[in-house]
Amino acid sequence: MTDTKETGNESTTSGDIRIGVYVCHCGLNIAGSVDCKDVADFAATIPHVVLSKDYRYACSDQGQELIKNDIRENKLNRVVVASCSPRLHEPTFRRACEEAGLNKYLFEMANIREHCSWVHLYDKEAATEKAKDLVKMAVAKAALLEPQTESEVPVTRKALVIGGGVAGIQAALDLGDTGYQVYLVEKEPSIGGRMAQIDKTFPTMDCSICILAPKMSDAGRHPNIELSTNSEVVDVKGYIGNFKVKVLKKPRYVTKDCTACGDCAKVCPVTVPNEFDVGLATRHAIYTPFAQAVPATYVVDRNLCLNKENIIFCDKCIKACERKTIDFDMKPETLELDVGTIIVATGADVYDPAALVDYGYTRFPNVITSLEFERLINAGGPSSGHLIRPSDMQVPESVAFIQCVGSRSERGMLYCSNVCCMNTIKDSLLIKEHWPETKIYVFYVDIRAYGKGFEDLYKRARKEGVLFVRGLPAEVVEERKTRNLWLIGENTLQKEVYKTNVGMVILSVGIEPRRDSDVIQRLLTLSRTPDGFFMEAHPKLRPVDAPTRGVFLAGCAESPKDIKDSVTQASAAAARASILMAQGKVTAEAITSKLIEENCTGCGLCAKVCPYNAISIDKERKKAEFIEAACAGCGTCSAECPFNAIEMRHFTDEQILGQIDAAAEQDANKKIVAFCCNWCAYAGADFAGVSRMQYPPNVRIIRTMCSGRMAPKFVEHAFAKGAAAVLVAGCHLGDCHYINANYQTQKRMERLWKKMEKLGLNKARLQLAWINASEGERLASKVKEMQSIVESVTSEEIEKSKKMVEKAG
Amino acid sequence: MEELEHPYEKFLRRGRIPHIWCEGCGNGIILSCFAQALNDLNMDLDKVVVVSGIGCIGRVSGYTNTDSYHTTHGRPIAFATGVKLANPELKVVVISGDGDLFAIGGNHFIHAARRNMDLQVICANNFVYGMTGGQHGPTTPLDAWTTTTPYGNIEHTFNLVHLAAACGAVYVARWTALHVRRLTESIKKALQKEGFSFIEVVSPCPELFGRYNRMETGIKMMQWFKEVSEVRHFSDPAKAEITPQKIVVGEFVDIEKPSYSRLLKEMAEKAKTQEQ
Amino acid sequence: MPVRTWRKPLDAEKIKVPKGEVHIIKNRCKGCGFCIEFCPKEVLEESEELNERGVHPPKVKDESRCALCSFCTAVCPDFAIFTVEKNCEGGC
Amino acid sequence: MDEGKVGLSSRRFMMGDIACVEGAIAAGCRFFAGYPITPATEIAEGMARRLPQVGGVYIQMEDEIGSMAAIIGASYAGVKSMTATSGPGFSLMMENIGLAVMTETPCVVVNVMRGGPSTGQPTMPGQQDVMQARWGSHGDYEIIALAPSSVQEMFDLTVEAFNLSETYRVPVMVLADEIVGHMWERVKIPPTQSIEVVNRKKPTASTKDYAPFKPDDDLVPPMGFFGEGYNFHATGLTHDERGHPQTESAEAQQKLVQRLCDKIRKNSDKILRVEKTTLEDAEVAVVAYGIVARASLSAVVKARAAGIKAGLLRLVTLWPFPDKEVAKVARKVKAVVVPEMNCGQIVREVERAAKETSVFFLSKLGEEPHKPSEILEAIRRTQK
Repeated sequence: MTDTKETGNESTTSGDIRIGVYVCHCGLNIAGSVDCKDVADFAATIPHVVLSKDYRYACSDQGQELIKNDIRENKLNRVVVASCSPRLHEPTFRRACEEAGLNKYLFEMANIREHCSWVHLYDKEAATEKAKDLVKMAVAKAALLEPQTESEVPVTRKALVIGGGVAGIQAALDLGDTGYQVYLVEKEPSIGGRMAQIDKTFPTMDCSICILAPKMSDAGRHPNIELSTNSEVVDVKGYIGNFKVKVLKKPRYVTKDCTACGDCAKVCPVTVPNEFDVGLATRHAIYTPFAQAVPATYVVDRNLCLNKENIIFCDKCIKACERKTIDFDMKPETLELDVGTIIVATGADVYDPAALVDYGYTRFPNVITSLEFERLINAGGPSSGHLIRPSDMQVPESVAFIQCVGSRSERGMLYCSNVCCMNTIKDSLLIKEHWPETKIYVFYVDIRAYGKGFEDLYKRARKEGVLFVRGLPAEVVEERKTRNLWLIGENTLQKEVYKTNVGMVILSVGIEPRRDSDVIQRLLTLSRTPDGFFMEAHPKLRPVDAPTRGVFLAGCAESPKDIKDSVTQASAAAARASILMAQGKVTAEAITSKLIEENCTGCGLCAKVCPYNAISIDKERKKAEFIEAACAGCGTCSAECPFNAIEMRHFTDEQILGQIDAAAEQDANKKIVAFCCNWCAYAGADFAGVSRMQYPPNVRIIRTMCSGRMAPKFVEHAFAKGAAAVLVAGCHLGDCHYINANYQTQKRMERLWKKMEKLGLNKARLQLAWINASEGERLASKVKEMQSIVESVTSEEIEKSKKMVEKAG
Repeated sequence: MEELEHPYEKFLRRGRIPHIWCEGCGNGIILSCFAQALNDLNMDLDKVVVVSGIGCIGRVSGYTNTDSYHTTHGRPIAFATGVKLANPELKVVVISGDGDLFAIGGNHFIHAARRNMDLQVICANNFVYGMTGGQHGPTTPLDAWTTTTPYGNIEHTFNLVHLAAACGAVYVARWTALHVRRLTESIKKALQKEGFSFIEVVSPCPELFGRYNRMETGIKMMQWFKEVSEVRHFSDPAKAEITPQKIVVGEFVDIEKPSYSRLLKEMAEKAKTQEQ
Repeated sequence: MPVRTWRKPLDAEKIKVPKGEVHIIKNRCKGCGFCIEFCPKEVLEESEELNERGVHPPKVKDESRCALCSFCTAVCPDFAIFTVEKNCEGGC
Repeated sequence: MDEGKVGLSSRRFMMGDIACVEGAIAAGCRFFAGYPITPATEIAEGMARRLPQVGGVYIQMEDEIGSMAAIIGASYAGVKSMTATSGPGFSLMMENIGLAVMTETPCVVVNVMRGGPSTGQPTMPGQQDVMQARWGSHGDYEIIALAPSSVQEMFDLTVEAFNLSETYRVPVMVLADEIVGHMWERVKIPPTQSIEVVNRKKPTASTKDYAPFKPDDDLVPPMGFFGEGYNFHATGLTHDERGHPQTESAEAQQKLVQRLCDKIRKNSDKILRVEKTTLEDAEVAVVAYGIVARASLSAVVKARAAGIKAGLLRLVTLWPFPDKEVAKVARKVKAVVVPEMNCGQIVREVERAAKETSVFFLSKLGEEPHKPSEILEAIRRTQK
């Protein structure tokens, strides 16, 4: 068992330590439930604190000025601000310190808003006490802080755009036009995405493909854009400015010389419903997805094709191809790309309404989805633009749109899919345009026509006689003979039941996250919001940045949006990426691990656990060797080292132990000491705060970059200091921001539990939780759950554990 | 049904089918692919001569509805050389076995290839001497069992495509009897090529090779081809192995080089002007 | 594009895929079974009957599956099987 | 093939091997496949020079096996073809000489005989291959062999050989020897048009009905060429008239092999040629061939001068063997002398034909043939 004496304090800075503490009111956000004055007064009593103030808005210019002046006038060499989450304003205050000539790593924050005032709204006393603790912990750490220097790394002036929908195309074109080399990677055989499937766009009613096709071909032949269709990103290594990306380019089995004459498809004996036409038309095993596809080159679907392995059973297409462009021996290639920035524009899927049994989709032929509608109404579509009932190929006299299918409902997705209302209004007008006599009903919950020109379109639809009925039908019933459909439900405006008979029902289906989102999420260590879309770095201030530096989001991958918003966001993402590439360099991680040579025995444990292979062992010298540039700063090596031979910059053992001591100073036996990783658990706690989720005030969260930093000795130290319980929380396994460092966390936890068992301690006092940035609820409930444990722990038990843990150490 | 004629009938000598080859033998497939190739190229059968040597596949010349000659053991290439030089209009195709072409006839093969004689040589490689009852030959895999290698074969094999390439063939390919489409395409390519082309067809002999080597049926041998064959076009023929675990197939050589006939013609022109 | 495709395509009638008609010259068959084994559409199976050579020639299991790829024709060492395009005027 | 310049100045001093070349060209030979070997090499060299001039093809094969195969191929493609060799090469050719016999292929094989067995004496003359020429290939068959004894005959008999092979669809051998081959003499080459050249019979049947091995009354089948649309098959296996293999039928074997022999035997009167000198009243006859016949002639002349009634029977055709002629002579004389440059080969045939008449064999091996004196001595001895 270790305690601070043994590890020694040699690493703290010499000379007297002068800390300034600033307690922020954040208007009433903090002051509402925390007595900031009281906290400030308390702070003044903590050793090394030479000055302590409370202030209305510390982040305001005046606030920052105040701090700067104090640094200068009072020779402060450490600054602690107790306010919001460091994930929000740490950069702000760090800058202020720097401007005042103080190394920004000598600044520390106490998160008394997200982690305190917002989650203990109704217990000012407890909240204030907790705030004091948090400040005390911050000061403890601050006293041990050391200046750090940030080195600069170059940014490769090339970008990767994942996804060739309209967002990806726009981003690629913008970057290409700016003069950067762009790799546009698309999973499907053609770029174009969902927009290519849509007939007209709202509110302007342009032909969708007509405005998209030119962009597609621009992207196709842009000198700066290297297009890879039928391709998938399979591996991403490296860091901002220096990503190493592997792209698997699946073979088309047709060479570039293909003239897209289509002779091959004519003779292909295999047919299957065409995905592009949502199964309303047929394609062959060799095909081109749609007329305007880019590239136009045909592609063979080897899963369907009769030719398996390297045996050619059927050679019809080969024979039919005059230019001899079909080559079944094409092999998949792996492209290795060096890029500085990555734009994720992977798009979305459409909701499958078969789940909503009452609406009869897949049971009744004349119930179609809005996407099927787009193909039907499209002049190039399977019915050459005739809106026909699949049952009898007749134009229906009446149709009904059902809104929010899969959206805003417990039975589908909770969120609003954003585009369905306007899409339906557009569709209704298209019907009116071609078949003015058609009776059109729209069953809705609310009509959301919030965008530019949307309301006009809505009005037009009403004027044209489209009937808007509030209240979704409870069920759709088919009339056997006519295959017509009855919609039964309640008109919630007129408070009366309706029973409407139509020839065709169109389900206005919602947008859902791509079912394979987890792949990109893992590769780029992204987070997802509860609705499953990729999470932005900040919902307001960094809406197109991903949490991972150098990665940006565009289009429906981030949230459901219409074409205009997708294009807007794409250009924004391109601009953000351009900034990095224009600068050509970026400051590298200063928070890295450092070897203390004299302690190192060259045992190699650190090298084993390093996710970045940044550590190698010099067999002769029996010493570890660090490749600093490759280190990402998770600190799992430091946690693993049995000889205290690795110091984790800015998260040293002493600093963390200091925070534990501070947290445990009073009524440790009632407290939970929590170690949260910066990217998931800590952010999750922030999210709980933002969502004002209330939970017991007795948890003290210590931030580490990764849960992998959590050394067993920290937990033992917490128990030795009498803590009632300890919580360790990190990213979900597989989601680790540091590839797989959190697997080490799990191993260490298991060892600790075993040890506790051996010592006859209640294992339940040590808890492990995987919490991602959007799972505030999970964190809140975890703390609640642990509350009961805390209460059950007797003082004898605490004493026992103190001794035993110490002995064991 | 029966009144319909088999599409390849016109390429087969009337009344000679069924042929003498065993159940599951690949020779018939080679003949069938050859017929398909003639058909696709719409060749004038009167201008095609099929020459074969001795061995099971040697009988092939008797089944093609063209001028054909069934020579002595190992000599088809030498005979074909005479035919081709005597009447350059003729497409002279040699179809014979591995033993015929590469053991007893090896000398003729390497020299015809060296001369870039305008011949198409198709070799049915079944790893043994079939006609005489399954003795080992120049292509019998190491350790394989045959009637004359009762303790396993201790002779290393010829890599036929490597040999052909080294000797200067302008077109060299190897397929198995299961790769019928590709084989047909290769035969077509060869027929249109000027100079010496060589196609090796790894062909099942369940009766006399398979049975001794745990592949009693044609299907088992063809399954083996299917599982282990690997297309590697224009890879180094020296590395184009045939082992139980891997059969490298594909086109290995496709180059242009003046053929013997062409050079002969040019030389004759010279000679005429230099008469005494 | 992961989409549910459950309908009979509207153009299902229009798309004409040539249908095969299998012809077997039974008495030429030596029973190697290549045609049965390697038919990519599993159209054939071994028949019960014995031919003149005392082997079981293949018989058609499900001709509607035949895609007219003619692999059987090419792979048959005995010129005993071939396919022709089915006349589908009367529908198939 | 297009006719180039064929006829040369009517009289010329040349080497035997070259006379052979000119004879072949004159006879219409337009394909030569061979392999260098002493003392026949000059024929290959001559062909390499002359054939291109007359639109023919010379190819030097990888060995004599290939050479023989190639001339069979060329012949089937419709071109008169020939090869030339000596003992060792002749042995290699035996395999495909059998094939030529079996597939009734017109072609000419020149063997400029040297001292054997095996490599023997490459630069020395010999007559040791005459039996091999007859029996060398396996199986039963008949061939034709001619033995030139002068440079003029190297020309004439080469022409003759082609004519015979074309007539009977059989390989014909010119059994020269090193001396005749390398000897220089004046040769009279008649103008092209006056040289009688025979070409093989062409089928009269339609291409469809053509049976490549169906003989006419002379037992010789007309011959179609590859590329003329007959699409026929030929094989070294026993075959029927259509050329299809008949590997089990005794009848087919009987019919085919018998005919292959009969087409020569039954036509031997038309084939055979001998030359008689002072045999009318002779009591002693010398039977000789090739270069030895030259010495024999002067021996006979000397004998006559010495009052011995001697005569010479020179065998121009060695195979089929002129039994009748020999028997006729033997019946009239008391003794027959047979000088040969071997240990006794043709002498066996002579003895067989001569019946009771006593036959004296005079062997000579090595660098030179019998001297006239030696043969005269032998003639004298028969008188005692």
